[in-house]
Amino acid sequence: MAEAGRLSLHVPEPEVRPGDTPDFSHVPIPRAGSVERPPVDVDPREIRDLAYSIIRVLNRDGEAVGPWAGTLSDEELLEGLRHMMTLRTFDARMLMAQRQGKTSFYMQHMGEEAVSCAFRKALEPGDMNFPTYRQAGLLIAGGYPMVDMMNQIYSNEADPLKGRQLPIMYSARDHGFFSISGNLGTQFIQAVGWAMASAIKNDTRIAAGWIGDGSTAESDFHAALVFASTYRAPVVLNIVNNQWAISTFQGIARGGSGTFAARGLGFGLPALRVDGNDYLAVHSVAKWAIERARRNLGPTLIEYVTYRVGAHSTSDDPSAYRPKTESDAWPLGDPVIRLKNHLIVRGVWSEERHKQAEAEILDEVITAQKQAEQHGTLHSGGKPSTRDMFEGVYATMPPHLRRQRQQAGV
Amino acid sequence: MAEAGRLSLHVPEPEVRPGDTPDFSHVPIPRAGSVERPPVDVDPREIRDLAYSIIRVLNRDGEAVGPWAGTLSDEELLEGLRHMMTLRTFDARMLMAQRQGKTSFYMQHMGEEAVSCAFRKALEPGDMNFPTYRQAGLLIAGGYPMVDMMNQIYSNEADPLKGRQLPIMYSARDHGFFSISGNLGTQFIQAVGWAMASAIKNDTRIAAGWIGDGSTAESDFHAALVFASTYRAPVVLNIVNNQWAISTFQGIARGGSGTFAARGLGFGLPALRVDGNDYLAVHSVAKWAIERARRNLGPTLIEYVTYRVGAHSTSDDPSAYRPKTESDAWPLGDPVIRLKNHLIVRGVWSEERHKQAEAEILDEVITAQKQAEQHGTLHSGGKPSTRDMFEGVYATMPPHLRRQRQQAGV
Amino acid sequence: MPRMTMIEAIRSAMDVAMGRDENVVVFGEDVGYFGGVFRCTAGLQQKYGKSRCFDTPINESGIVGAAIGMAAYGLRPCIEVQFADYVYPAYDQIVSEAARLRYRSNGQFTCPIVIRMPTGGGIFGGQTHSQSPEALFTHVAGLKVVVPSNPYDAKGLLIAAIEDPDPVIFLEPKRLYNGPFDGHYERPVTSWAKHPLSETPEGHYTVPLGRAEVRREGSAVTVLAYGTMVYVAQAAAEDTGVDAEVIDLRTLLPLDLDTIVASVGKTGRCVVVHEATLTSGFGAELAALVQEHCFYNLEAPVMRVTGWDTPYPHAQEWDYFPGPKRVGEALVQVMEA
Amino acid sequence: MPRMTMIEAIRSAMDVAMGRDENVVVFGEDVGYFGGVFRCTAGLQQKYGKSRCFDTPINESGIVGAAIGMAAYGLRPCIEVQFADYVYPAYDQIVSEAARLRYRSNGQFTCPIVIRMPTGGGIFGGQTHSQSPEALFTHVAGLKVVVPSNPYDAKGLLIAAIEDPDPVIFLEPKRLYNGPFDGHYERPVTSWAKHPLSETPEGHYTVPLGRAEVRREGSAVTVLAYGTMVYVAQAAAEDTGVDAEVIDLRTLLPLDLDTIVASVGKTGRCVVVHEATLTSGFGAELAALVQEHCFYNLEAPVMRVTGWDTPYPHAQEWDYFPGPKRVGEALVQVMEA
Ligand SMILES: Cc1ncc(C[n+]2csc(CCOP(=O)(O)OP(=O)(O)O)c2C)c(N)n1
Ligand SMILES: Cc1ncc(C[n+]2csc(CCOP(=O)(O)OP(=O)(O)O)c2C)c(N)n1
Ligand SMILES: [Mg+2]
Ligand SMILES: [Mg+2]
Repeated sequence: MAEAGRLSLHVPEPEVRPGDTPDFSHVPIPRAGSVERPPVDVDPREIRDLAYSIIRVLNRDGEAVGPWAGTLSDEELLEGLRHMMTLRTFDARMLMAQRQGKTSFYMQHMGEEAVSCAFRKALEPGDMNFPTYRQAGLLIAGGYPMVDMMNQIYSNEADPLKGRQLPIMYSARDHGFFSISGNLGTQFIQAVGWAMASAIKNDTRIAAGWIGDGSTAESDFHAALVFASTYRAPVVLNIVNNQWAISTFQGIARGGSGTFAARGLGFGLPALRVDGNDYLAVHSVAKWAIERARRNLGPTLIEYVTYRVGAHSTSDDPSAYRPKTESDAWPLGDPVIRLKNHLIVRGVWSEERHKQAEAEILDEVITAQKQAEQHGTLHSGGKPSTRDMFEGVYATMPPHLRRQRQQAGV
Repeated sequence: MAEAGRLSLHVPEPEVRPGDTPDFSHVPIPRAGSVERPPVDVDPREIRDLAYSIIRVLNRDGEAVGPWAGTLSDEELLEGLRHMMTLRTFDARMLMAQRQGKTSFYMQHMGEEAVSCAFRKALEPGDMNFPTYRQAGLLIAGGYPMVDMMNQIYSNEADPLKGRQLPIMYSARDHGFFSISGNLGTQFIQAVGWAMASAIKNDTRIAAGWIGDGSTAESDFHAALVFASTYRAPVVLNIVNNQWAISTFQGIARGGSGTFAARGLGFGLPALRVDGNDYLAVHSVAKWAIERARRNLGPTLIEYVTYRVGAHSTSDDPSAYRPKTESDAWPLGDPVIRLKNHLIVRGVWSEERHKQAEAEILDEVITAQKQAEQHGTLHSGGKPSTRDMFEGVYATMPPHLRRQRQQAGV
Repeated sequence: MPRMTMIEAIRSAMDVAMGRDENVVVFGEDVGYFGGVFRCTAGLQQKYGKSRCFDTPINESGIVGAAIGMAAYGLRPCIEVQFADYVYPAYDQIVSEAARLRYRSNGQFTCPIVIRMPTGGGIFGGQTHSQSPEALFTHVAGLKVVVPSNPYDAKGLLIAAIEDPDPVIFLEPKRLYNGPFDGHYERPVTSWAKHPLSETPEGHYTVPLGRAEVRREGSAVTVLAYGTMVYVAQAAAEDTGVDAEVIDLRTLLPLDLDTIVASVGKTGRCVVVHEATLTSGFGAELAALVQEHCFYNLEAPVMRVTGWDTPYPHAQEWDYFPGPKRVGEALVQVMEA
Repeated sequence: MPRMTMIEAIRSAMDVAMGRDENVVVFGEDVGYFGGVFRCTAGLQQKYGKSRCFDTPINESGIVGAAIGMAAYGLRPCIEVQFADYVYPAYDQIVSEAARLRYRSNGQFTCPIVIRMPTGGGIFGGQTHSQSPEALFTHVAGLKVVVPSNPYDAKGLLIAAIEDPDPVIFLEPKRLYNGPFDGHYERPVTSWAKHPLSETPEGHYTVPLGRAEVRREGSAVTVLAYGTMVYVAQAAAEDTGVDAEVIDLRTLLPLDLDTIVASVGKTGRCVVVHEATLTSGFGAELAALVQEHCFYNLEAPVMRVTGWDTPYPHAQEWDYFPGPKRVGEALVQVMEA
């Protein structure tokens, strides 16, 4: 410590590190159903407290309670469960494929499945997401073929992106999924721009931007909030707070602010925090914000409180920086199990049917995988050509690239 | 307008444009003395309302009232008045010099003199400012020689910056004045870095960052707030809201947020708004924030509400985008007149002594100007050499620059 | 045919493009109500409404990032960065996003945006109003880079750029806005009214991207130049009497290599001129290409006359600026080599 | 003498520098507790405390901007940008601020910072983990640019960079972190343990900035390379049998022109190799300089072998990467010219 009267640097630290016992008891978790649901045309100044609370629907007994419980039907919820289970199985298989050397890299969603799967179902056709690398649920829940995802991951001859992009950096325009950039934060402002364009054209389509807790520190987060606020762009700005940014705990990006949602208050935006492991809550809050945007009432900032159960990517090993058991201690539980339990309570699901569904889904994923692997994997079988590498830099290949392609002998 | 159910773009507009009658009646101006003064170690969450109010000390009758009235002595206030008057006279002379072709460019402070002059007097020796181009009061009130300022403006042979910098982009390390950058916003985060360094070294010196209302939209504003908040850097972050950014009214940068100060709330920072045309209020709020920083309690965000009476720069003509009479309608008055009146009310000043002081100051400035002009002006007399152009790019001139200097024949 | 200044021609290009295509939108700092600090967008907001021409917050990354999103939607944003010196905060959006969007999405999303910015020195603007950052863009695959030198080209190239399906960096030499400047700063400047290339059609036309133009025919040495330097090179040729062929590159990326090779094949000598700093400037690429493609024709090394490798100074502007004297000396020297 | 990998050598350089000078601080994304995604800073926080080595928010402009402020105060920040591909958000702070601070303040404020970043391809990192942006820095007056190719140099150059009074861009070829990679991706890789240049003293020493090193003597052709390409060039010489002299530039700015000119003076031929895209790459500057300074010695045009002018692809990595085959073909071709 510094002498009295001397300055010293404060560096935030997570409360536990490897070797310590995880403890989330200091994280205040409001009771499910306890947070009010304002009308979508509410004056943002009246709901500042929502940035410091957590909107939750599913209680411990698996019941959906309170004003945000929503109106999803049994079928819709069963479908939601299936989407999350599919994503989880997809992740498991692709992680394994990476370990088998079939691709170079993979990033999983374990623990965060509800966020992208539920959000997707609140959108309309034509709406556009600007996702990060951890929202593949938008594709799964949007009906994008798994085999195309795998073809991209394998960089094989059927890869829709011709082998040009790192695995999982999907692009699927027709499914409302913007080309993922590996650069953090850049797409948050692009989402705002897309939404502004829709407003300029008197369209009805809205945009959704996505960003991680760590990436809110990036400057383009600010650009997005400034532009969204100034032009009241029809955009939903989503922060997925999974507590970690690679090895860095969320306190480094959040600093002295109570929550990430609170960042929106300085821009006069409605800012909501929601239990990101609660499919119903995510869907309901997403609906609210999307309706706001569509009714030209402007942008909404949403923080999804969740937890990154797995490693950051296949290049990462979290046991070096957090206790292995931290995810078990995470107080918001597992999104798949919580929705499963709710459906059982609702009387439309059972442990058996769940097991059966697991088997079916594994089958589906494996079938897709076999299909994809017929087109090759990164280091074997069919692959995009060297010509593909030279094409698509511009709409028309300029002379210097033609010369280079020729030099390359293709 | 768009059809019902269709989106449309909202573009904020100032309420008046050339030809309209200026009207600031919608701007809420709290009574002087009405805003509480919390202890410096207050929990920022308890004073969020200060970001939406205006701390004022001088009332209409020229009295200093309320908890922020401060403790400045007659002598200190008289000195403050003199600084502001000097800055105004300096501006007038340099504007004229620019029109006479003695330099290429100038930027004035008319209406904003209190902000930098009063702030400077709240600092201690060794503290460091990271100013924009509109805080020359930091130099004037800090005792930096006017003739050196002029030498810089004239790019003459005595220019401390050797003719390398655009006029008014001063640098004066020994006076706690960091080299001004022409790039907006960049220095806000540098101020935070300097403050972090002071904390790392267990020093006692603090930093002050400066930024304009328009420039808060720049991304480095965000970087500064994130870093300041995370490391609780001993820095005072000053936003000078003079209502305009060249031709762009503050609503474009501010968007839906109530105030610029409110931007700090999302970072958990104490955020204060102050009457920027009230020397006593500025000084008192600055003192508060500087004490906070020095006691290692962390950063403070301050918004100075003021008005840019003059043109943006000598390249600008505001009559193209705002009513000529707008500045007369500005409800917070003129900082020089308000302090003058207060001193008269206090019984230590009079109209006559004011006139006399004006004459004295004009004399001083003209004397300095003559002295500076002996060293040359931009297009005549002594000038920095071509050698000066090649030097100082690196500590030691590398071979390629030596070669180039030789080619240039110097 | 009407005569226009560069500013008028640039404004007219946007006017024509906005009139023909509702998807063209124009925005930037001070661009809307006021019409831009150089007045290039004056009148457009009034004519096309606030949704199609508007002021933005001061955030260059935001301006470009929003434009990319709009382009992905289907608009054609033509945006202004107030000075090229202020483009760096947007560099990531340009390099990592705009330039690669078509490629990485395999054409699902494209990025037809134009980023206009005043560039170059000669106005005593000091280090933050004088820079020439073209080489920072020519290194980026996926971008096109254009530098017009006269009103006719400026309009035709800008319309072509707006209609181009890919992102274009459009650098406007601010020293040319009001008249052709030949670097003789001590002599009275001429206005565009007296220059043939200020004759600019009112309506729609394009000058295709990727084609250079010979501005002065000559047989002794080829001078490669763009922007303001085109006039400096011409002046240097006149001043020295060296029979230089002056090529105005107009588009730096993609480059019209054929025109260059044909000329150097004829002259056997080459001087490259630009305002930007020497090291890793675009002149390096030009010199490299010329020696690669014309090696056996070259009778002397390709010379570069450029800004020095220092930040752009204020007082020493005319020592820094590669004026007709320095270019002329190079012409003489390359002839003696 | 101990043998180190590049990673160990780089870590050791920071350790030594922090141990000798309390003003040296180290920070960046994941740099503190975890020790960096490539583990280059592992153990430093534990040894020197959280005030001198810490994690930062993910904001590259903030990291560099804060470092500039600290440097102005008197510290010597050595900071990490997680990948060179992510440096662009900080480009404004580097170009407009760090590079010009000494100049514009006439030495009142200086900016002794080092910005370390993993650079280059060869790890199937796709477009955002493979780029080589060195030319974007060599164009900027006020910066120094360093690219080490082996553990010994990496440590000595990094200490020299930290002790340098000016800002240094320190590019670490990530493909070399764990062993010298010669581009023969289909063969087993060797580790540093078997390479003489992994012998690295524990303590303090410097390798001066601005000096190139001949890695392979030869008389037929000079190859200018840096980073990973040094090994590729050596492999190409062995594979083809062309008696190439391979120069490892080590510092790109300021450049050791004397060593280059001496070599090309001897060989009369020159091939430039780099991973970055061709157009306006640093190879352009090298080719331009070589033809300027060695024109009358050159028997063939200076050839460039580089990454193609496309974004860095994922699947086609080995088609993109300028491997020993492409470099070898150039050696043969330049000998036949
Ligand atoms: C501009 C930029 N800087 C750094 C990185 C390296 N990086 C990739 S992911 C990551 C952490 C992001 O954390 P967060 O935003 O919380 O998202 P999460 O991975 O938790 O979903 C970092 C630092 C990057 N991709 N882009
Ligand atoms: C990065 C950058 N972008 C744009 C500019 C051009 N510019 C100079 S001053 C200015 C307006 C700044 O307004 P504000 O921050 O309100 O400060 P004020 O001039 O009112 O003091 C602009 C846009 C710049 N200098 N730097
Ligand atoms: Mg995260
Ligand atoms: Mg302002």
